[in-house]
Amino acid sequence: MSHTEHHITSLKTLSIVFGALVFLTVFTVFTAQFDLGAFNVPLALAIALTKASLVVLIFMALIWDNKVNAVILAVGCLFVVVFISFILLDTEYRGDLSNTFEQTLMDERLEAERAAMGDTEAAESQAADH
Amino acid sequence: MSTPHSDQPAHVKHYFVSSEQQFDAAKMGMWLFLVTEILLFSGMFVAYTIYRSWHPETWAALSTALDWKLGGLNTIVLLGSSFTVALGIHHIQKGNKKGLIINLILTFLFAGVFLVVKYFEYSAKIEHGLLPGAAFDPHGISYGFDYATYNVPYGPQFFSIYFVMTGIHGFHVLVGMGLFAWITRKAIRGDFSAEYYTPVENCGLYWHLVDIIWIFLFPLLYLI
Amino acid sequence: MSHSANGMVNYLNHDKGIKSWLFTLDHKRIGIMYLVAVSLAFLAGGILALLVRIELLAPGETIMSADAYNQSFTLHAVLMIFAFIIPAIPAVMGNFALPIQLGAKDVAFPRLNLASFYIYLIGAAIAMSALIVGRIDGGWTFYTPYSTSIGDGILFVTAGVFVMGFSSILTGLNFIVTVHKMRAPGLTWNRLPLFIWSIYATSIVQVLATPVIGITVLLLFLEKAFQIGIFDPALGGDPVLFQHFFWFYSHPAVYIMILPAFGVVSDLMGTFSRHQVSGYKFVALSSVAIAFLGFLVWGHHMFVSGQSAVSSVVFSLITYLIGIPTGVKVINWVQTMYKGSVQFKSPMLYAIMFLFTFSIGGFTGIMLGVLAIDIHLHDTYFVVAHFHYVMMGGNVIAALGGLHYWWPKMTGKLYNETQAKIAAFLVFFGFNLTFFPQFIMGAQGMPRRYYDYLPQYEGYHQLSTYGSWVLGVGLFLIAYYLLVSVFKGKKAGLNPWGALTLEWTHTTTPPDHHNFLETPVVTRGAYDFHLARHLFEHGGEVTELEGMGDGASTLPETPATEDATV
Amino acid sequence: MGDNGSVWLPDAMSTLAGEVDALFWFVFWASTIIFAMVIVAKVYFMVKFRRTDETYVPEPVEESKVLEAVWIVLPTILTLIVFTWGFEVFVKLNTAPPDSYEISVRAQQWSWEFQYQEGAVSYTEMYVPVGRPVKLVMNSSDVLHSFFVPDFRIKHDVIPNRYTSVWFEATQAGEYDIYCTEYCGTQHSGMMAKVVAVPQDEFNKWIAEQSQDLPPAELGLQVYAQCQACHSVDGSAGIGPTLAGLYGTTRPLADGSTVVADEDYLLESIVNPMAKIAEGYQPVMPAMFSSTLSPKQLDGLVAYIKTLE
Repeated sequence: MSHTEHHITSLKTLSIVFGALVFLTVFTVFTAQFDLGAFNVPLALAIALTKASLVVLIFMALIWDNKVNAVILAVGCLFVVVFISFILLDTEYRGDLSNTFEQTLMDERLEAERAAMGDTEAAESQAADH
Repeated sequence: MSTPHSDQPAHVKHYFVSSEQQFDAAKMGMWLFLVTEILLFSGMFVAYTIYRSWHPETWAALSTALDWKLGGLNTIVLLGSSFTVALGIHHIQKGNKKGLIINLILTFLFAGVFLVVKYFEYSAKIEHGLLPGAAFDPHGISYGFDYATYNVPYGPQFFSIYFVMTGIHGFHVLVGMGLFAWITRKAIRGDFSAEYYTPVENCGLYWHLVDIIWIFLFPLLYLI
Repeated sequence: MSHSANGMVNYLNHDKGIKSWLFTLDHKRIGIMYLVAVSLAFLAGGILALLVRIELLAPGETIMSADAYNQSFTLHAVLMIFAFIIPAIPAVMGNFALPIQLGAKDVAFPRLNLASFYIYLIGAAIAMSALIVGRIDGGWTFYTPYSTSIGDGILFVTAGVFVMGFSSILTGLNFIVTVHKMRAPGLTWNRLPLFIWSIYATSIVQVLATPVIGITVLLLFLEKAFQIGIFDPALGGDPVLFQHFFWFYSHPAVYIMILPAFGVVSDLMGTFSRHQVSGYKFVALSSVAIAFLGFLVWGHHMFVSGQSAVSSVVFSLITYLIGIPTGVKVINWVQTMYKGSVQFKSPMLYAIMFLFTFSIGGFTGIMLGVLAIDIHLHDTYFVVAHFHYVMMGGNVIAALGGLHYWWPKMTGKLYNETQAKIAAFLVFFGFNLTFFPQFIMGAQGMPRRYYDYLPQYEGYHQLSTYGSWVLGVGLFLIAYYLLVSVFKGKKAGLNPWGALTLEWTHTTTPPDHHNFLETPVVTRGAYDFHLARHLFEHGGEVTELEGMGDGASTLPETPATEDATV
Repeated sequence: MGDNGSVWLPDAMSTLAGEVDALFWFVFWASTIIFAMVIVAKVYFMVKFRRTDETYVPEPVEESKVLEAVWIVLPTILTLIVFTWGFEVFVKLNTAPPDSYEISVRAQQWSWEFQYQEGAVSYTEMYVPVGRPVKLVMNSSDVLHSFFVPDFRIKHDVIPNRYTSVWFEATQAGEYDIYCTEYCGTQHSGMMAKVVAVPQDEFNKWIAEQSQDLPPAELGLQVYAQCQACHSVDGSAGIGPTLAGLYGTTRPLADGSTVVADEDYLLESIVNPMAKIAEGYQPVMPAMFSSTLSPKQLDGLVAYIKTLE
């Protein structure tokens, strides 16, 4: 019945982490105002990952917890990555041999419609989207 | 049924050797449960990734249809509730029952605020026909903005994913509120102490996970 | 004539009445309740299978319409997979034997355990209610857009599968924690019975994969109810994406079905050869490795589905990574008999049968994993035969072995060994007669899920149908003598097989309500028969307990009643 | 079984079927030999080490590292060979030669439609020239189907909203079965057709004939191939009502009313099957059929039904 093993996180640590989380939220909203091209998604994800890690490690006290629990979480996350990446392996490479066509019929039709609409009109409607 | 060992405190079930074993087992069980939750949500993240990579222009166009101010507010609210849960556990670890109760109630309230904000978000979407799948029919003008411009190809998929993701998440928030109502009652009854607070700890873990899911949903849906 | 005959209080008679069963938290009683439930599911699924086979006796309509046939094979699959095979070994034998083999008094979360059982029942009931609501056909795979184009029954089946999934998740979670946290002193990881290792590996798959079928059927449900357009091509969705979702669970689910069988067979081979299981560490760890690798191969179900060629190639390659350790396991089991002392009691007959049928299932699996050959064999009877050789020839045969092995411990009664041997022969003969012809007709081109077929396949179909009758007779014979044994069987001894795991060496038959009076201390591995010579000095059946448990209190003078039996 | 089939495999009638078969036999015999070795060892151990002395407890056996290495390395090499070989044939099966003759295949519940470049359309028989690669570009108008010709060892799913394709080159003239191998509903097992492989000149002749104008009733007979799974023309009951003697009669409907089966009614029932449900039948007929038919074909179909006495 020893409680010495139960780590008690200090109020100070908790407050700092909360402050950091709020700051990161503001920061991610701030960076989203700028179009960084290819970096938009990685940056937003990196900030989200940092926030999630803070919650997991400090709020959920995983850093002081039994290592088995950390392994469980890691395995869970690993399989999410497997899930996503293996499906991307399909969806991104469809049509690599001639047995499957890359484009769907719907997309072909949309493209045809866009072409029929004429270039100027298409440009106008795109401008209206933004 | 239970025949507790005479040298064990009352909360220890007869089939455990010690309070420590019981606590560890419960916590490990909870982490395993959290992993199942992560994998449950992973399906939606996969759908998100695939459709985003197929139709990036739709995603770019429609993320502006979501109100980042409300989403951001909800993010802060949920972070706050995570903070209060952590504070509650801190207090009960030190034997401060009153601190625990106050923080549990605060958490419950934050969760309520989250759902109220969500309600306003949903009703605005429903009003203008920003609905999943076959029901997708953007229309109406509000603040001089014509919603019909959101009628882009694969818009239905975007809103399907938006509603299913936030819907499942909202359901988890609702369940969380139920859990906090339950443990607040137990806490007021005086069930918890510095020796025994396993349910608080486990509900807290669940709540943090709900928070983490939102931490990802917010930028993915509202910002980028 | 019941358990009072041995004068002992045990888990079956310490408390009486229907309530003491329905609200029990005892893992052993929950195991028995699962046994009853999954047996009923197996009976229902089996009867459907027999009907399907009779329909296929001749081309054209034989006994039922096309719609009835399509629903029959679908319901057969849904019942057998979700309501029978997945819970069969883990929930029945895992619940009964795992905590005792660990030297624990119960699983880590007994209340959750009982909840899992009721969740399972509710899920099965919801799925069955689909029958009333409307037509359910299309097989257990629910491929879109067909599944969303039929009636509302699909809503109920998916809801039922979703709910049953929770039962599976909670059982797996419970077992993982139990194995980690509740082992008896001295029971180190490398002394664990291989049954525990396999159930542990199974539980990992249950916890990681089952949530994905949850979200998949949820999305399917929403697709049907609200047309959300994720999977439905008419709305711009992608039906192949559904297949990815589905197989991300359903391929690992194959390992939920087969890994426990590996565990049972390991225990049987070790015990009845009275010999260390060859390559213990390899068999143990490869189960866990297979559990993880099982997640990386789902795309081999989709070689002709329209997925990209590069993913087909990757999935095919990884498929072999699983095939090799599985093959080595079979060699290990055979090698266990080498220089052992092999006894052919009925459980062992099933283990030997397993090596035969499962090997065929494995080799044909390799064949199907070859990209070019799969194009020809995909969705033909070759696939049907392959997975029946793995699922039935693997899981069901092993489950029957396990049932015969633990039956005396569960009920305290011995079944008729002669009848058991006859039944084992009938099952073996009937099984092979049913499914082997299907390999040939499948390779000849006979597609699966066909109500009607061209005359050139008739001979094979007839053989297969006759085989199903033999198989049915064998299975009914088993049900018959097991039920008879409950009422008229001879009293079982403490350890009739001379096994070394704790349920045989440290507890009475049937076990005490709390399993052990004192926590056992383990001093040797599960198959270290040479370290337990003293137990075998008087012959094959061990009649003394080695440790705690034999001091179980005698039954008070209450008259014996029968309600405590199964 | 034809001239070059075997117990296990049907006739090999395309240029690539032989390559698939060679791989099949390699895996088959390798598996059979290893399987036989395992079973022989098993039976030998069962006999040799059966229990004779109830008190005997054998010693553990020292495990041989060399043996273990052998049965890990050997299967690994074998499977790698099989994988590479399978990969090569897979690529060939999936890559149509550039000069292929192209046919559009459209699948629907529960029939196939074959459209040729020259404008001809056929339903139950797909005519192809022998000795020339044929590429099928396939699409489904409702649910998933799968195009399977066992004699050619080809199969590919047919998907709505997306084109998939297979190719083959028939080596001999003859008729070869086409199956649907992806479950697609009640008449899934009836969704069959035939490949009719004929020499190139005969094929040209056939195409020329098909492209001519047909009298409406004969055109209707062709279109009827899509209906035959459910609607008989000999008076026997099916999923749907028989078409024999239908024209001009008074039909009872599911809602209790009646209607005279005139041309308008027939056309409406084809174009909008849910409008009037005949008594005693389920409302299961897809509206999909008519969406792909030209007005000329629809008229032809009605004309054909009128001829049925």
